[in-house]
Amino acid sequence: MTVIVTEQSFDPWQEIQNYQNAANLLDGQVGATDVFIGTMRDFNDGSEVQAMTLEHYPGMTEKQLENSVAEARQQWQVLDALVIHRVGDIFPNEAIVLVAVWAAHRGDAFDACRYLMEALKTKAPFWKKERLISADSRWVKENTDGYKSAK
Amino acid sequence: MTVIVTEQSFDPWQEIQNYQNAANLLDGQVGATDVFIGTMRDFNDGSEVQAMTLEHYPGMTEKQLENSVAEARQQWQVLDALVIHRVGDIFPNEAIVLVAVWAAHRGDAFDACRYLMEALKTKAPFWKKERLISADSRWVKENTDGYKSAK
Amino acid sequence: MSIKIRYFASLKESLGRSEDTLLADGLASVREVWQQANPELVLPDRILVAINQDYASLNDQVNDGDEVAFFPPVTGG
Amino acid sequence: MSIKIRYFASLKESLGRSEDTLLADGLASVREVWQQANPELVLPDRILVAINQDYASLNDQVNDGDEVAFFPPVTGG
Repeated sequence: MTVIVTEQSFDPWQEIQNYQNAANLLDGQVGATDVFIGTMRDFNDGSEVQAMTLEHYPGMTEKQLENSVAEARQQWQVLDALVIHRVGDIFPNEAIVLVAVWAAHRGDAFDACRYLMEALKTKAPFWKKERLISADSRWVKENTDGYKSAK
Repeated sequence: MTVIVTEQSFDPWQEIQNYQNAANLLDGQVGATDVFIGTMRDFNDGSEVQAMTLEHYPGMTEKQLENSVAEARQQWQVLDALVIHRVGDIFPNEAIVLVAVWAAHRGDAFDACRYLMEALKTKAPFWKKERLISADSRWVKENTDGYKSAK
Repeated sequence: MSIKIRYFASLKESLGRSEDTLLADGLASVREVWQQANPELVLPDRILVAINQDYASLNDQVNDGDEVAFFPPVTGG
Repeated sequence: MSIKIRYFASLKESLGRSEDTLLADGLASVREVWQQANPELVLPDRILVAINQDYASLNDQVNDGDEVAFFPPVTGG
Protein backbone atom coordinates (compact mmCIF):
# COMPACT_ATOMS: atom_id res chain seq x y z
CA MET A 1 0.00 0.00 0.00
CA THR A 2 1.69 3.18 -1.16
CA VAL A 3 0.68 6.84 -1.20
CA ILE A 4 2.80 9.35 -3.12
CA VAL A 5 2.36 13.13 -3.40
CA THR A 6 4.69 14.55 -6.02
CA GLU A 7 5.60 17.73 -7.86
CA GLN A 8 6.95 15.68 -10.76
CA SER A 9 4.81 14.87 -13.76
CA PHE A 10 4.34 11.12 -14.09
CA ASP A 11 3.34 8.55 -16.70
CA PRO A 12 0.53 6.65 -15.00
CA TRP A 13 0.91 3.44 -17.03
CA GLN A 14 4.64 3.32 -16.38
CA GLU A 15 4.11 3.91 -12.67
CA ILE A 16 1.65 1.04 -12.46
CA GLN A 17 3.99 -1.32 -14.26
CA ASN A 18 6.94 -0.32 -12.10
CA TYR A 19 4.92 -0.74 -8.93
CA GLN A 20 3.46 -4.04 -10.00
CA ASN A 21 6.92 -5.38 -10.84
CA ALA A 22 8.64 -4.04 -7.73
CA ALA A 23 5.94 -5.38 -5.42
CA ASN A 24 6.01 -8.68 -7.29
CA LEU A 25 2.27 -8.42 -7.43
CA LEU A 26 1.64 -10.89 -10.20
CA ASP A 27 2.17 -14.03 -8.17
CA GLY A 28 -0.98 -15.87 -9.18
CA GLN A 29 -3.27 -14.22 -6.62
CA VAL A 30 -4.37 -11.11 -8.50
CA GLY A 31 -7.48 -11.68 -10.59
CA ALA A 32 -8.66 -8.08 -10.87
CA THR A 33 -7.00 -4.69 -11.15
CA ASP A 34 -8.94 -1.45 -11.35
CA VAL A 35 -7.11 1.76 -12.19
CA PHE A 36 -8.46 5.28 -12.27
CA ILE A 37 -6.51 8.12 -13.86
CA GLY A 38 -7.58 11.73 -13.54
CA THR A 39 -6.09 13.99 -16.20
CA MET A 40 -6.21 17.73 -16.62
CA ARG A 41 -8.72 19.01 -19.18
CA ASP A 42 -8.24 22.25 -21.09
CA PHE A 43 -11.81 23.35 -20.48
CA ASN A 44 -13.70 23.59 -17.20
CA ASP A 45 -16.86 25.24 -16.03
CA GLY A 46 -17.29 27.23 -19.23
CA SER A 47 -13.72 28.49 -19.65
CA GLU A 48 -10.56 27.46 -21.46
CA VAL A 49 -7.86 26.58 -18.97
CA GLN A 50 -4.17 26.77 -19.79
CA ALA A 51 -2.64 25.57 -16.54
CA MET A 52 -3.44 24.73 -12.97
CA THR A 53 -1.63 25.00 -9.67
CA LEU A 54 -2.39 22.38 -7.06
CA GLU A 55 -1.79 23.46 -3.50
CA HIS A 56 -1.95 21.01 -0.64
CA TYR A 57 -1.38 20.64 3.11
CA PRO A 58 1.81 18.60 3.38
CA GLY A 59 1.52 15.97 6.04
CA MET A 60 -2.26 16.09 6.34
CA THR A 61 -2.59 15.06 2.70
CA GLU A 62 -0.59 11.88 3.17
CA LYS A 63 -2.32 11.15 6.49
CA GLN A 64 -5.80 11.46 4.98
CA LEU A 65 -4.90 9.35 1.96
CA GLU A 66 -3.42 6.65 4.16
CA ASN A 67 -6.55 6.69 6.32
CA SER A 68 -8.69 6.22 3.21
CA VAL A 69 -6.57 3.29 2.05
CA ALA A 70 -6.92 1.70 5.50
CA GLU A 71 -10.70 2.21 5.39
CA ALA A 72 -10.89 0.60 1.95
CA ARG A 73 -8.94 -2.41 3.19
CA GLN A 74 -11.39 -2.83 6.06
CA GLN A 75 -14.32 -2.93 3.68
CA TRP A 76 -12.97 -4.95 0.76
CA GLN A 77 -10.50 -7.73 0.06
CA VAL A 78 -7.62 -5.68 -1.33
CA LEU A 79 -4.24 -7.22 -2.13
CA ASP A 80 -2.47 -3.92 -2.81
CA ALA A 81 -3.19 -0.28 -3.64
CA LEU A 82 -1.25 2.63 -5.09
CA VAL A 83 -2.26 6.29 -4.92
CA ILE A 84 -0.25 9.02 -6.66
CA HIS A 85 -1.30 12.69 -6.69
CA ARG A 86 0.40 15.64 -8.36
CA VAL A 87 0.88 19.02 -6.72
CA GLY A 88 2.37 22.23 -8.09
CA ASP A 89 1.99 23.40 -11.69
CA ILE A 90 0.06 21.09 -14.01
CA PHE A 91 -0.76 21.41 -17.71
CA PRO A 92 -3.54 19.96 -19.87
CA ASN A 93 -3.36 16.20 -20.51
CA GLU A 94 -1.04 15.61 -17.58
CA ALA A 95 -2.06 13.06 -14.99
CA ILE A 96 -3.31 14.61 -11.75
CA VAL A 97 -4.20 11.46 -9.86
CA LEU A 98 -3.73 7.72 -10.13
CA VAL A 99 -5.54 5.17 -7.98
CA ALA A 100 -4.83 1.48 -8.59
CA VAL A 101 -6.27 -1.44 -6.64
CA TRP A 102 -5.25 -5.09 -6.98
CA ALA A 103 -7.62 -7.79 -5.70
CA ALA A 104 -8.52 -11.42 -6.26
CA HIS A 105 -12.04 -10.54 -7.43
CA ARG A 106 -13.44 -7.75 -9.55
CA GLY A 107 -16.10 -6.49 -7.14
CA ASP A 108 -13.46 -5.67 -4.54
CA ALA A 109 -11.17 -3.97 -7.08
CA PHE A 110 -13.96 -1.80 -8.54
CA ASP A 111 -15.51 -0.84 -5.21
CA ALA A 112 -12.25 -0.09 -3.42
CA CYS A 113 -10.90 1.99 -6.32
CA ARG A 114 -14.03 4.08 -6.52
CA TYR A 115 -14.18 4.47 -2.75
CA LEU A 116 -10.60 5.73 -2.74
CA MET A 117 -11.33 8.28 -5.47
CA GLU A 118 -14.44 9.61 -3.73
CA ALA A 119 -12.62 9.75 -0.39
CA LEU A 120 -9.72 11.58 -2.02
CA LYS A 121 -12.07 14.11 -3.65
CA THR A 122 -13.87 14.90 -0.39
CA LYS A 123 -11.16 14.51 2.27
CA ALA A 124 -7.64 14.98 0.94
CA PRO A 125 -6.58 18.63 1.39
CA PHE A 126 -5.76 19.63 -2.18
CA TRP A 127 -6.90 22.85 -3.85
CA LYS A 128 -6.89 23.61 -7.55
CA LYS A 129 -6.29 27.06 -8.92
CA GLU A 130 -6.91 27.42 -12.64
CA ARG A 131 -5.09 29.82 -14.96
CA LEU A 132 -7.47 30.70 -17.76
CA ILE A 133 -6.62 31.54 -21.37
CA SER A 134 -8.09 34.96 -20.61
CA ALA A 135 -5.18 35.44 -18.16
CA ASP A 136 -7.52 35.42 -15.19
CA SER A 137 -7.05 32.86 -12.49
CA ARG A 138 -9.61 31.33 -10.17
CA TRP A 139 -9.87 28.79 -7.41
CA VAL A 140 -11.99 25.77 -8.22
CA LYS A 141 -14.89 26.10 -5.80
CA GLU A 142 -15.98 22.59 -5.12
CA ASN A 143 -15.64 19.05 -6.37
CA THR A 144 -18.55 17.67 -8.35
CA ASP A 145 -20.30 14.31 -8.18
CA GLY A 146 -18.19 13.17 -11.13
CA TYR A 147 -20.69 13.50 -13.96
CA LYS A 148 -21.17 16.12 -16.63
CA SER A 149 -21.85 19.43 -14.97
CA ALA A 150 -25.21 21.06 -15.55
CA LYS A 151 -23.61 24.09 -17.20
CA MET B 1 -14.48 2.35 -29.79
CA THR B 2 -12.60 -0.87 -30.39
CA VAL B 3 -13.25 -4.51 -29.54
CA ILE B 4 -10.47 -7.07 -29.99
CA VAL B 5 -10.59 -10.85 -29.45
CA THR B 6 -7.11 -12.32 -29.66
CA GLU B 7 -5.16 -15.55 -29.19
CA GLN B 8 -2.01 -13.53 -28.49
CA SER B 9 -0.94 -12.71 -24.97
CA PHE B 10 -0.90 -8.96 -24.42
CA ASP B 11 0.58 -6.41 -22.05
CA PRO B 12 -2.47 -4.43 -20.90
CA TRP B 13 -0.59 -1.24 -19.97
CA GLN B 14 1.22 -1.19 -23.29
CA GLU B 15 -2.05 -1.75 -25.17
CA ILE B 16 -3.67 1.16 -23.39
CA GLN B 17 -0.78 3.47 -24.14
CA ASN B 18 -0.69 2.44 -27.78
CA TYR B 19 -4.42 2.91 -28.14
CA GLN B 20 -4.41 6.25 -26.38
CA ASN B 21 -1.61 7.52 -28.59
CA ALA B 22 -3.02 6.15 -31.84
CA ALA B 23 -6.49 7.57 -31.15
CA ASN B 24 -4.90 10.86 -30.08
CA LEU B 25 -7.11 10.66 -27.03
CA LEU B 26 -5.25 13.12 -24.86
CA ASP B 27 -6.47 16.26 -26.57
CA GLY B 28 -7.59 18.14 -23.48
CA GLN B 29 -11.05 16.55 -23.24
CA VAL B 30 -10.30 13.45 -21.19
CA GLY B 31 -10.56 14.05 -17.47
CA ALA B 32 -11.12 10.47 -16.34
CA THR B 33 -9.94 7.06 -17.44
CA ASP B 34 -11.03 3.85 -15.77
CA VAL B 35 -9.29 0.61 -16.66
CA PHE B 36 -10.14 -2.88 -15.51
CA ILE B 37 -7.73 -5.77 -16.05
CA GLY B 38 -8.70 -9.37 -15.38
CA THR B 39 -5.73 -11.66 -14.90
CA MET B 40 -5.54 -15.42 -14.50
CA ARG B 41 -5.09 -16.66 -10.94
CA ASP B 42 -3.34 -19.93 -10.12
CA PHE B 43 -6.05 -20.94 -7.67
CA ASN B 44 -9.79 -21.14 -8.20
CA ASP B 45 -12.70 -22.73 -6.44
CA GLY B 46 -10.47 -24.76 -4.10
CA SER B 47 -7.97 -26.06 -6.65
CA GLU B 48 -4.59 -25.09 -8.03
CA VAL B 49 -4.87 -24.24 -11.70
CA GLN B 50 -1.94 -24.50 -14.09
CA ALA B 51 -3.51 -23.31 -17.31
CA MET B 52 -6.82 -22.43 -18.89
CA THR B 53 -8.31 -22.70 -22.35
CA LEU B 54 -10.79 -20.06 -23.37
CA GLU B 55 -13.26 -21.11 -26.03
CA HIS B 56 -15.57 -18.61 -27.69
CA TYR B 57 -18.16 -18.23 -30.42
CA PRO B 58 -16.37 -16.26 -33.14
CA GLY B 59 -18.61 -13.60 -34.58
CA MET B 60 -21.16 -13.65 -31.77
CA THR B 61 -18.48 -12.65 -29.28
CA GLU B 62 -17.57 -9.50 -31.17
CA LYS B 63 -21.25 -8.73 -31.86
CA GLN B 64 -22.20 -8.98 -28.18
CA LEU B 65 -19.23 -6.91 -27.05
CA GLU B 66 -19.99 -4.21 -29.60
CA ASN B 67 -23.62 -4.18 -28.46
CA SER B 68 -22.48 -3.70 -24.87
CA VAL B 69 -20.21 -0.81 -25.85
CA ALA B 70 -23.12 0.81 -27.70
CA GLU B 71 -25.37 0.36 -24.66
CA ALA B 72 -22.75 1.94 -22.40
CA ARG B 73 -22.48 4.93 -24.74
CA GLN B 74 -26.23 5.41 -24.58
CA GLN B 75 -26.16 5.56 -20.80
CA TRP B 76 -22.98 7.52 -20.08
CA GLN B 77 -20.87 10.25 -21.63
CA VAL B 78 -18.03 8.14 -23.02
CA LEU B 79 -15.30 9.61 -25.21
CA ASP B 80 -13.74 6.28 -26.15
CA ALA B 81 -13.59 2.65 -25.04
CA LEU B 82 -11.29 -0.30 -25.65
CA VAL B 83 -12.12 -3.95 -24.92
CA ILE B 84 -9.55 -6.72 -25.41
CA HIS B 85 -10.24 -10.38 -24.54
CA ARG B 86 -7.93 -13.36 -24.81
CA VAL B 87 -8.98 -16.74 -26.19
CA GLY B 88 -7.04 -20.00 -26.48
CA ASP B 89 -4.46 -21.19 -23.95
CA ILE B 90 -3.79 -18.86 -21.02
CA PHE B 91 -1.39 -19.20 -18.09
CA PRO B 92 -1.39 -17.72 -14.59
CA ASN B 93 -0.69 -13.96 -14.36
CA GLU B 94 -1.56 -13.39 -18.00
CA ALA B 95 -4.18 -10.80 -18.81
CA ILE B 96 -7.53 -12.31 -19.81
CA VAL B 97 -9.50 -9.13 -20.32
CA LEU B 98 -8.95 -5.40 -20.54
CA VAL B 99 -11.72 -2.79 -20.46
CA ALA B 100 -10.72 0.87 -20.68
CA VAL B 101 -13.10 3.84 -20.76
CA TRP B 102 -12.14 7.46 -21.39
CA ALA B 103 -14.56 10.21 -20.34
CA ALA B 104 -14.61 13.86 -19.32
CA HIS B 105 -15.86 13.03 -15.82
CA ARG B 106 -15.10 10.23 -13.39
CA GLY B 107 -18.67 9.04 -12.75
CA ASP B 108 -19.11 8.21 -16.42
CA ALA B 109 -15.73 6.45 -16.65
CA PHE B 110 -16.33 4.32 -13.56
CA ASP B 111 -19.93 3.42 -14.38
CA ALA B 112 -19.35 2.61 -18.04
CA CYS B 113 -16.26 0.49 -17.30
CA ARG B 114 -18.08 -1.54 -14.68
CA TYR B 115 -21.13 -1.91 -16.89
CA LEU B 116 -18.96 -3.23 -19.71
CA MET B 117 -17.30 -5.78 -17.44
CA GLU B 118 -20.62 -7.04 -16.04
CA ALA B 119 -22.13 -7.20 -19.53
CA LEU B 120 -19.09 -9.08 -20.80
CA LYS B 121 -19.29 -11.58 -17.93
CA THR B 122 -22.97 -12.31 -18.51
CA LYS B 123 -23.40 -11.94 -22.28
CA ALA B 124 -20.19 -12.50 -24.23
CA PRO B 125 -19.96 -16.16 -25.32
CA PHE B 126 -16.66 -17.19 -23.74
CA TRP B 127 -16.11 -20.41 -21.79
CA LYS B 128 -13.20 -21.20 -19.52
CA LYS B 129 -11.81 -24.69 -19.11
CA GLU B 130 -9.26 -25.04 -16.34
CA ARG B 131 -6.36 -27.51 -16.31
CA LEU B 132 -5.64 -28.36 -12.70
CA ILE B 133 -2.28 -29.24 -11.15
CA SER B 134 -3.87 -32.63 -10.44
CA ALA B 135 -3.97 -33.13 -14.23
CA ASP B 136 -7.76 -33.05 -14.24
CA SER B 137 -9.55 -30.50 -16.28
CA ARG B 138 -12.94 -28.90 -15.71
CA TRP B 139 -15.23 -26.32 -17.22
CA VAL B 140 -15.85 -23.27 -15.07
CA LYS B 141 -19.56 -23.54 -14.29
CA GLU B 142 -20.71 -19.99 -13.87
CA ASN B 143 -19.45 -16.46 -13.40
CA THR B 144 -19.66 -15.05 -9.90
CA ASP B 145 -20.81 -11.67 -8.68
CA GLY B 146 -17.18 -10.56 -8.52
CA TYR B 147 -16.49 -10.86 -4.81
CA LYS B 148 -14.71 -13.50 -2.77
CA SER B 149 -16.52 -16.78 -3.26
CA ALA B 150 -18.19 -18.35 -0.26
CA LYS B 151 -15.96 -21.41 -0.48
CA MET C 1 -35.55 -25.51 -44.78
CA SER C 2 -31.91 -25.68 -43.74
CA ILE C 3 -30.70 -24.81 -40.25
CA LYS C 4 -27.09 -24.76 -39.14
CA ILE C 5 -26.73 -25.78 -35.50
CA ARG C 6 -23.68 -25.03 -33.36
CA TYR C 7 -22.71 -26.39 -29.94
CA PHE C 8 -20.06 -24.98 -27.62
CA ALA C 9 -17.95 -25.81 -24.58
CA SER C 10 -19.17 -28.58 -22.24
CA LEU C 11 -22.25 -29.17 -24.39
CA LYS C 12 -20.10 -29.72 -27.46
CA GLU C 13 -17.94 -32.17 -25.52
CA SER C 14 -20.85 -34.15 -24.13
CA LEU C 15 -22.50 -34.38 -27.56
CA GLY C 16 -19.18 -35.23 -29.20
CA ARG C 17 -19.71 -32.79 -32.08
CA SER C 18 -19.63 -29.06 -32.67
CA GLU C 19 -22.30 -28.66 -35.32
CA ASP C 20 -25.19 -30.15 -37.23
CA THR C 21 -26.92 -29.18 -40.40
CA LEU C 22 -30.62 -29.83 -40.21
CA LEU C 23 -32.69 -30.20 -43.36
CA ALA C 24 -36.35 -30.45 -42.47
CA ASP C 25 -39.65 -28.83 -43.23
CA GLY C 26 -41.95 -27.09 -40.83
CA LEU C 27 -39.51 -26.42 -38.01
CA ALA C 28 -41.23 -23.86 -35.86
CA SER C 29 -39.09 -23.07 -32.83
CA VAL C 30 -35.61 -23.35 -31.38
CA ARG C 31 -36.95 -26.10 -29.13
CA GLU C 32 -37.99 -28.15 -32.16
CA VAL C 33 -34.57 -27.65 -33.73
CA TRP C 34 -32.99 -29.23 -30.66
CA GLN C 35 -35.47 -32.11 -30.65
CA GLN C 36 -34.91 -32.88 -34.31
CA ALA C 37 -31.13 -32.78 -33.96
CA ASN C 38 -31.02 -34.64 -30.63
CA PRO C 39 -34.16 -36.79 -30.56
CA GLU C 40 -33.08 -38.83 -27.56
CA LEU C 41 -31.74 -36.00 -25.42
CA VAL C 42 -33.70 -33.72 -23.18
CA LEU C 43 -32.46 -30.15 -23.55
CA PRO C 44 -30.15 -29.55 -20.56
CA ASP C 45 -31.23 -27.09 -17.90
CA ARG C 46 -29.86 -23.57 -18.07
CA ILE C 47 -28.74 -23.92 -21.67
CA LEU C 48 -28.50 -20.65 -23.60
CA VAL C 49 -29.58 -20.27 -27.20
CA ALA C 50 -28.79 -17.83 -29.97
CA ILE C 51 -30.26 -17.31 -33.42
CA ASN C 52 -27.86 -15.71 -35.88
CA GLN C 53 -25.57 -14.71 -32.99
CA ASP C 54 -28.23 -12.91 -30.98
CA TYR C 55 -29.63 -14.35 -27.77
CA ALA C 56 -33.01 -16.01 -28.28
CA SER C 57 -35.49 -18.09 -26.32
CA LEU C 58 -36.55 -21.68 -26.92
CA ASN C 59 -39.89 -20.63 -28.29
CA ASP C 60 -38.48 -18.20 -30.82
CA GLN C 61 -39.25 -18.90 -34.46
CA VAL C 62 -36.49 -20.13 -36.77
CA ASN C 63 -36.26 -19.44 -40.47
CA ASP C 64 -34.55 -21.06 -43.42
CA GLY C 65 -30.83 -20.39 -43.36
CA ASP C 66 -30.67 -19.51 -39.66
CA GLU C 67 -27.67 -20.37 -37.51
CA VAL C 68 -28.94 -21.69 -34.16
CA ALA C 69 -26.48 -22.12 -31.29
CA PHE C 70 -26.79 -23.96 -27.97
CA PHE C 71 -24.30 -23.40 -25.16
CA PRO C 72 -23.86 -23.46 -21.36
CA PRO C 73 -23.71 -20.31 -19.20
CA VAL C 74 -20.87 -18.07 -20.34
CA THR C 75 -17.76 -17.74 -18.17
CA GLY C 76 -15.52 -15.14 -19.79
CA GLY C 77 -13.86 -12.11 -18.31
CA MET D 1 -0.65 28.13 25.54
CA SER D 2 0.78 28.22 22.02
CA ILE D 3 -1.25 27.36 18.94
CA LYS D 4 0.09 27.26 15.41
CA ILE D 5 -2.54 28.29 12.89
CA ARG D 6 -2.35 27.51 9.17
CA TYR D 7 -4.43 28.88 6.30
CA PHE D 8 -4.66 27.45 2.80
CA ALA D 9 -5.74 28.26 -0.75
CA SER D 10 -8.29 31.06 -1.25
CA LEU D 11 -8.48 31.70 2.50
CA LYS D 12 -4.72 32.16 2.69
CA GLU D 13 -4.89 34.60 -0.24
CA SER D 14 -7.73 36.64 1.19
CA LEU D 15 -6.04 36.88 4.60
CA GLY D 16 -2.70 37.65 2.98
CA ARG D 17 -0.78 35.21 5.19
CA SER D 18 -0.34 31.46 5.51
CA GLU D 19 0.11 31.11 9.25
CA ASP D 20 -0.14 32.64 12.68
CA THR D 21 1.28 31.67 16.01
CA LEU D 22 -1.15 32.39 18.80
CA LEU D 23 0.08 32.77 22.36
CA ALA D 24 -2.90 33.08 24.68
CA ASP D 25 -4.35 31.54 27.77
CA GLY D 26 -7.69 29.86 28.14
CA LEU D 27 -8.40 29.15 24.47
CA ALA D 28 -11.20 26.63 24.55
CA SER D 29 -12.29 25.83 20.99
CA VAL D 30 -11.28 26.05 17.36
CA ARG D 31 -13.83 28.84 16.99
CA GLU D 32 -12.05 30.89 19.68
CA VAL D 33 -8.72 30.31 17.94
CA TRP D 34 -10.15 31.90 14.80
CA GLN D 35 -11.63 34.82 16.72
CA GLN D 36 -8.38 35.57 18.54
CA ALA D 37 -6.33 35.38 15.34
CA ASN D 38 -8.85 37.29 13.19
CA PRO D 39 -10.82 39.49 15.59
CA GLU D 40 -12.46 41.55 12.86
CA LEU D 41 -13.38 38.70 10.54
CA VAL D 42 -16.39 36.47 10.74
CA LEU D 43 -15.39 32.88 10.01
CA PRO D 44 -16.35 32.25 6.36
CA ASP D 45 -19.16 29.81 5.60
CA ARG D 46 -18.24 26.28 4.68
CA ILE D 47 -14.71 26.58 5.98
CA LEU D 48 -13.09 23.30 7.01
CA VAL D 49 -10.92 22.92 10.08
CA ALA D 50 -8.31 20.43 11.20
CA ILE D 51 -6.48 19.91 14.48
CA ASN D 52 -3.10 18.24 14.11
CA GLN D 53 -3.99 17.22 10.54
CA ASP D 54 -7.25 15.48 11.41
CA TYR D 55 -10.61 16.99 10.53
CA ALA D 56 -12.25 18.70 13.49
CA SER D 57 -15.30 20.84 14.21
CA LEU D 58 -15.42 24.44 15.36
CA ASN D 59 -16.42 23.45 18.86
CA ASP D 60 -13.59 20.97 19.33
CA GLN D 61 -11.18 21.66 22.17
CA VAL D 62 -7.65 22.82 21.38
CA ASN D 63 -4.59 22.10 23.50
CA ASP D 64 -1.19 23.66 23.96
CA GLY D 65 1.05 22.90 20.99
CA ASP D 66 -1.80 22.05 18.61
CA GLU D 67 -1.63 22.90 14.92
CA VAL D 68 -5.02 24.26 13.85
CA ALA D 69 -5.77 24.66 10.13
CA PHE D 70 -8.53 26.54 8.31
CA PHE D 71 -9.24 25.97 4.64
CA PRO D 72 -11.96 26.05 1.96
CA PRO D 73 -13.64 22.90 0.53
CA VAL D 74 -11.02 20.60 -0.98
CA THR D 75 -10.83 20.25 -4.77
CA GLY D 76 -8.22 17.57 -5.51
CA GLY D 77 -8.42 14.52 -7.72
